[in-house]
Amino acid sequence: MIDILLMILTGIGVALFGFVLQTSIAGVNRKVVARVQKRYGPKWYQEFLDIFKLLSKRSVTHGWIFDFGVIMALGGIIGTAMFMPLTSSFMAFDGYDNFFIFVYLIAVGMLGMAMSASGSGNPLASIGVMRALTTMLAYEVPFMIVVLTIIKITGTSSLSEIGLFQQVAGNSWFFIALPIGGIVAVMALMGMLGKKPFETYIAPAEIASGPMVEYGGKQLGMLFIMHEITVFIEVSLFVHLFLGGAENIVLFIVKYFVVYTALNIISSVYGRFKIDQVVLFFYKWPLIMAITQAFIAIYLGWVI
Amino acid sequence: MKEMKLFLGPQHPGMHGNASVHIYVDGDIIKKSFLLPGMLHRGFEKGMERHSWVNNISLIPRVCVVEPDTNEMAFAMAVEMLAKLEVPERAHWIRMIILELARLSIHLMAYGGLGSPTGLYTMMYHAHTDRNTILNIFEKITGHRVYHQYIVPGGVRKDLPVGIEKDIHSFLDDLESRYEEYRDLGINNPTIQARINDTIPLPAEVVWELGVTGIGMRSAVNKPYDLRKVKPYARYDQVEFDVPVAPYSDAYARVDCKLQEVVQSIGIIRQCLAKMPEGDVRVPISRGQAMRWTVPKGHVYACVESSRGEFGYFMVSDGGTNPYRVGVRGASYPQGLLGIEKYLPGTRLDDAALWVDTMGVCSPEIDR
Amino acid sequence: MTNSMSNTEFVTNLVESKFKVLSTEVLDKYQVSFEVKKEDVHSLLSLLKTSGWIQLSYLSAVDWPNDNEFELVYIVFNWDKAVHIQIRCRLDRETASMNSILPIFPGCKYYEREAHEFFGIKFPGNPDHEKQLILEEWDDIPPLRKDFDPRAYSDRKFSKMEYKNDFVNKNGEVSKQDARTKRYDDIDKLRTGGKK
Amino acid sequence: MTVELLILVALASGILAYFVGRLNKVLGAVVTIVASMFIFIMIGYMMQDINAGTTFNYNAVEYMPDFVTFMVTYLGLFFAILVTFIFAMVSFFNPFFVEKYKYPALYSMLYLFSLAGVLGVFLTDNFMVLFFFFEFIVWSGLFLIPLGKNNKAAISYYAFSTAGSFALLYAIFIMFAQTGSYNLHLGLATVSGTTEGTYVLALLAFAAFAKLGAFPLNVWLPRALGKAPDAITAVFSGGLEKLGAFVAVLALVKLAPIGDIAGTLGGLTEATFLFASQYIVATLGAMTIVFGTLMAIRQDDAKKLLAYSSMSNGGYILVALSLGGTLGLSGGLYHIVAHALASAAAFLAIGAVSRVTGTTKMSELGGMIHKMPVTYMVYLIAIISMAGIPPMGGFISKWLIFQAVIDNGLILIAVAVFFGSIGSFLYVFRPLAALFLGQELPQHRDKAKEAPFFMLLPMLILSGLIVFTGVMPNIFLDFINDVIAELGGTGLLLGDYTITGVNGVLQPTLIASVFGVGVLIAFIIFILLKKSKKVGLMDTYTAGNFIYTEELMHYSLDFYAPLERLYEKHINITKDFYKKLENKVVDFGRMIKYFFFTNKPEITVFWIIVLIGFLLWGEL
Amino acid sequence: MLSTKFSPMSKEEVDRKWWEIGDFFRRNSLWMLMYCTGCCAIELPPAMTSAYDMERLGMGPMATPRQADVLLVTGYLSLKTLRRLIYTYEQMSEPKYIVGFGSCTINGGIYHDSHAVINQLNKYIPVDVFVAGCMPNTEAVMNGFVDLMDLIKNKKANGWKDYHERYEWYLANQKAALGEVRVHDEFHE
Repeated sequence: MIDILLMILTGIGVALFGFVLQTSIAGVNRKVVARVQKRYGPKWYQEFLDIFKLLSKRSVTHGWIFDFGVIMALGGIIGTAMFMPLTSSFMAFDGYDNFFIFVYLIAVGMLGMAMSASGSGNPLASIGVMRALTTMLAYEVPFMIVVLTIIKITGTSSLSEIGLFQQVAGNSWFFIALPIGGIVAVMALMGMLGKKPFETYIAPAEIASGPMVEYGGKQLGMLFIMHEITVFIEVSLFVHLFLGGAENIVLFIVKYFVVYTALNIISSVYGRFKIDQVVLFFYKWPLIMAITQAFIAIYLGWVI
Repeated sequence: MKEMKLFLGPQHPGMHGNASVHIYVDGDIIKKSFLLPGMLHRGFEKGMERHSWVNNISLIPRVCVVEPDTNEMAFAMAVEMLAKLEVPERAHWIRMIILELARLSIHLMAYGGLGSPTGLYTMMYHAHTDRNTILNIFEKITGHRVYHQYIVPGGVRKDLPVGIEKDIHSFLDDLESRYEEYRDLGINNPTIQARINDTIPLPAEVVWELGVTGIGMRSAVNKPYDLRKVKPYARYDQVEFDVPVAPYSDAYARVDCKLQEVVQSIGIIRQCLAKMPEGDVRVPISRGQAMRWTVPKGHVYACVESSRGEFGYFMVSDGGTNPYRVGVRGASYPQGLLGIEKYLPGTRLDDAALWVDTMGVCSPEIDR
Repeated sequence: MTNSMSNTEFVTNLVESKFKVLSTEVLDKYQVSFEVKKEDVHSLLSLLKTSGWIQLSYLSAVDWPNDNEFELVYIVFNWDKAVHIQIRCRLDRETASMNSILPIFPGCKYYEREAHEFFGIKFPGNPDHEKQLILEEWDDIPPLRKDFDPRAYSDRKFSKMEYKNDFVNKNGEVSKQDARTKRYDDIDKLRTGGKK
Repeated sequence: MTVELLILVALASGILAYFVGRLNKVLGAVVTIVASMFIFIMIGYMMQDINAGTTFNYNAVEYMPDFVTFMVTYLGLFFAILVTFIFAMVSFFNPFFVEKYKYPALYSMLYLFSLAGVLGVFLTDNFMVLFFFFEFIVWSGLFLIPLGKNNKAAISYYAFSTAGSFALLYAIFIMFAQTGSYNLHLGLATVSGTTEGTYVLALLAFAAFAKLGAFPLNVWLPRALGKAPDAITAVFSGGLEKLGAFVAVLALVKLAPIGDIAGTLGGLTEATFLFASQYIVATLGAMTIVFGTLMAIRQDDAKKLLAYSSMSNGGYILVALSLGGTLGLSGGLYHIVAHALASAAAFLAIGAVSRVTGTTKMSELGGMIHKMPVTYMVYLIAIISMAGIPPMGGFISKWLIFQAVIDNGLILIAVAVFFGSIGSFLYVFRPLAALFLGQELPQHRDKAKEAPFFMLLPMLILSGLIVFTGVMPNIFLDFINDVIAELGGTGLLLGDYTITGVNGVLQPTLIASVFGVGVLIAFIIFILLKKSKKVGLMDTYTAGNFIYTEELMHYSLDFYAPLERLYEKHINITKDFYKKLENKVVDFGRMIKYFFFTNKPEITVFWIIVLIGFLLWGEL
Repeated sequence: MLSTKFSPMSKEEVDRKWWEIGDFFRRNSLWMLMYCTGCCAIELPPAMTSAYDMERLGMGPMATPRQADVLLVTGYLSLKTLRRLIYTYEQMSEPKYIVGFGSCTINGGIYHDSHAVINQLNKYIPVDVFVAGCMPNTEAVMNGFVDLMDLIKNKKANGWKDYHERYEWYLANQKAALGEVRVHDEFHE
């Protein structure tokens, strides 16, 4: 019993670490993007200030589902983050870092947020949710096909074991071993993080920040926390699946930072697609590339 | 049929300025839409009747916020026509410099504004940075950043400051050197092209129906219908420039024309700086007692080519110290009111903001 | 545009040959003004439209309370001939009504609506012309009429800033200016490291 | 209690319900509750009797030993418990809905008759009995569906079901010709691996497809389920549709697969181990998933949407069963459970809404959550399971199916499976957003109120079970392991709380508890902060404009318009095909009528003579 | 919020401490609402972009009133706008601040005698900081923001509390000027 409690405490620690890490890196990234835009940029801890400010504000609610959805969203995401391995050997629940848990448990959070947003009664929020779900339909399939290839090659769906597999001498990172799939995964990751050009569901100029439209105060603050942890989960997934996991925590942070910053810089010079363009985009080249990669890797066995 | 009502503005990131586009959508296709103007109504036309001719100089730039100089120019032209004033030669050239700088400024702003509906904020920041340089130049010339009150009936308020040519030249060189970068970042960007190619087209045959002028019209009818060419004012007949046109007026063509006009404007400013003669810049309209200056009876319509089209002042004088009636033809009146009502339905919700941006709907001049 | 002078002549001839024009003015080489009777406006505009004046630039009204008349102004433009034509006609002020030119120039829809809103002229034939466009919940006579005094209206409805005569700071609070000065001093202090 | 007795009880209580129903509508419906609960409990008792490995053979009619036999197998019991449970749960709805039907007494009778049919189909080892009860269900359904006042849907249902029945009958004839016996297991074992086995497999697969509403035999399902009475849709989707799954298990597991393509692909490393027949069924299943998902996304009627989702989930079952193996079988069987519970709960929730509002069209509904919170929670839990999100049962089965697909390296089928999985988020969310959430529409604000306790009870039991199947799946998987063992496969490796798949270990209880911890943390954060001010639903962001009409602020119609636009031109292939087929049949009928039944009697007589002459040609 | 059992401070004191901490966050992360009510909005882009870079101060534009902290009333307010401004202001979540730009919000400015423009904004909604000028320079705009931060630090930015306390007075003023505060704006139908 006590070790289970310890495991859960470790899990909460992992989630907290993820939040702090991602929030700091997001702050630094705001500075990086500001430099691309010829600006000075905010303080590196600006994201913390924003979140705590939101938590300190008074807010409005549109009924119990509005609050319940937010709690479910944050809870689901915290729960997901608790499974995340930080390095290839350190995680809260050893052996249970199954890839499918992350893909599907994260959906609880998404569902909670979608529910809460729709519960606000604002049509813009519903449109935003619709776009978010459609975007999800777009990026998830190519990404899953690439991950299928990896699971088929490694024979395991545990993130840490996939990471360890890549660290074995003779095996290169899957980003290099499966180059086509790696590119697909980067695109899918951009879709997951809602980076431009796949930022359709926020789209301030069209639907006034979409699902977030009715949130203020603590609900918005909690959704910000949720967003930060979601980004942590998604980028960590990429690091573990494609960049060879991490032998130690420093390496993890470095890889994490590089991936996230690179994505931010890429996205800062792109505009935003329309939602059907996102779907068409993902179901054209990335899907074909992912299937090709899977075919090459599984049936022909060509893995670099 | 069940529809949903959405609003674009007044408090909306997709709306520039204070107006509201009411949109009825089915799914995401716009079924019905209209502009709700009047949020910026200040009673200008009434206000001008209550101020003397000279007092009005400070009032008119505020008609259109983003491009005050065309207002001043049109007003000055109207008063000059009524009062039969001859403007000194140098003033004409200075006016052209000011007008073209203003055109550069608003084109940059509109081009940066394209970043808002398409999500390319980097472009917005870059464009606004360059626009800020223009505002600084204006501040040096006129003493104000936005509302210059510089072009007055009878010339310009004062001569150009010493050494401003250098500033202007260095800015133009800088802008020109980064022109290709702007294109690559903006309309050559594949993601932006996906958004603006073939988006909200304006067919050539409906242009006259609406009364749209400016880039929206030129890019549809493929003819150089620019007031600077067709009925040249100031000294536009003495400078060389092209009027960019396009055969098919989608969002891309309109933005493209805007960017090409930037090049032309740079050329015009360079020519002006080179050809500008020395001399007076203003004829005194009256000795002392400027507030009691009277203008002969008459009714004229003076118009200039603003960045959004024909900007005109209809002015009636009854020979008194105040204008009897001033009517302002806002350049974006047709595309703002009738265009949104007639040509937004059938397009998509995503593109509504692009119409506002690429057609240059400017609410202050609609409401006045 | 070497032959613009002939353009204005062309217009003058075209109009004067077909219609009874009350007065013609050639304002400059790009602009001609005609004053016609109310009944002739529609046919004149149709004629001009078929002759190339396809753009309705402006439509508005002028209030002449002394004559007890409104003056309607239509301005049309021909891009190839580069001539603006003003067409003016007078309406009776009490029963101001003018058939809409919507069938000729569809672009007039909102101009006419605005003219109705600001002057009270009726435009039968324009479906929505009686609805408010710019103003909201307006409770006075149309504001662009000469007998409307905006200042009186403003004084009646909107409270003005009341200026106090003495500007002495009685509460002993730090004034804004002092605070600003103090802040600048603080900044200077920071910059110099506390040394004055 | 023996099976034949149970069936007799069901039939008898059906007749009883009819006569009671003639006297009092509601009382007749109450009889269905009592009878179906009784039968469910009896079947449950039967589970205690059964010992692993042995089957009980009731030779019902002694003097006809091989003609009418009943037999309890793990497989049959698995299905029987599930379907009778759904029947028992749904029966609670009957008293609240009978008022709306044209023939309430008939409804009660047919409800119990189809229950009897279900028992007969699942608990027999005799083909003739199976076929008889199969038809029995078809006929009951034929009369049950039009009670929702749509005859066309019933005809459509009957056409496809009959086609399926005929396929089953032909398969039986083939097996009978081979063995001379009606014994199911013997027949299947005999034809397995022979040329006849191919035909039998194809015919049984056809029957299964027709019953599951799988592509391309899908047309009847949304029509029938969209138009049938609300309670019946739940039974169809949760229960009767599983007949198809049962036939599919018989066909795909008991018959040896055909066409060894592993050999032809031998040059490729780690090639798939599937056989052609499995691959074909899996491909059709995958198409069912994609097609059902795409169609479900488009629907405006919530019941039709759920009907298409049933179709899509039927595709999952087909894919899983055709892949075979431990993971495939257990995944498929577990998916049957998960989907039966989830879809029954979802249909019941929609039915509860339909009862108070009179419509299931999402464009006419909105904001029901404010009046029906419990129904909403039931629906929420159901769709979470349907979308395969932990900690609900759907996740376990989808996890098993995914592993089966990945393990077999089927890339294209994986595309369909993943697509359906993500697509299910889209379509299940739509009723949630449009029907339960959003603006509270004025036309339903006064009428709507929470469903009565006896309607909530089955819904709550179902949702409890959905959560339970997600948190403690091992109890169910144990039983499924028995089924698999009976079918001749190896069961899943189960720990105390863990499930071991090919490439990973899952501990559903841990997931659920961690999720609980997460929600707890979030709740603490929420409760510690300042309390929010409650504002109305219409006090929302409108860009500063004033609006007072709820309908205009409720996004329900064409929810996924941008997505739908991408495929709406290509989606109606099967519908068009059957439309054309229908036209052809009608034309043919007209032609025959034109030739034979003209208004001149002599021509008719002439043709009859010609026909008789033709028939007697050989004899004479 | 916190139990006083473990704390020697009284509940009010604890609340005050929390409020001060909250003030620190609030003044360092002021999110402004993108509502261009008038012409002074034209000086906001330079303030936002590279030349002055508002984000240094932690300020950024926000799409909807629920998310925003500061309402920037950029210039004159016609009656039509004032109705929507009040509605927007009431939708903002508290604590909320208003910065009035330009002379028009102070005394009507150049439109003091117009029939459509109100003269004094703080009669209708509470304004925390005025930035004078027609139009105010970007430097003045930035200075106004810094002033607002100072006010928050000194707990003087209490306009939103004032709006609660003297709501009747504000409402009476609004009614006097506007007639009906909330209208049906479907004039085109």
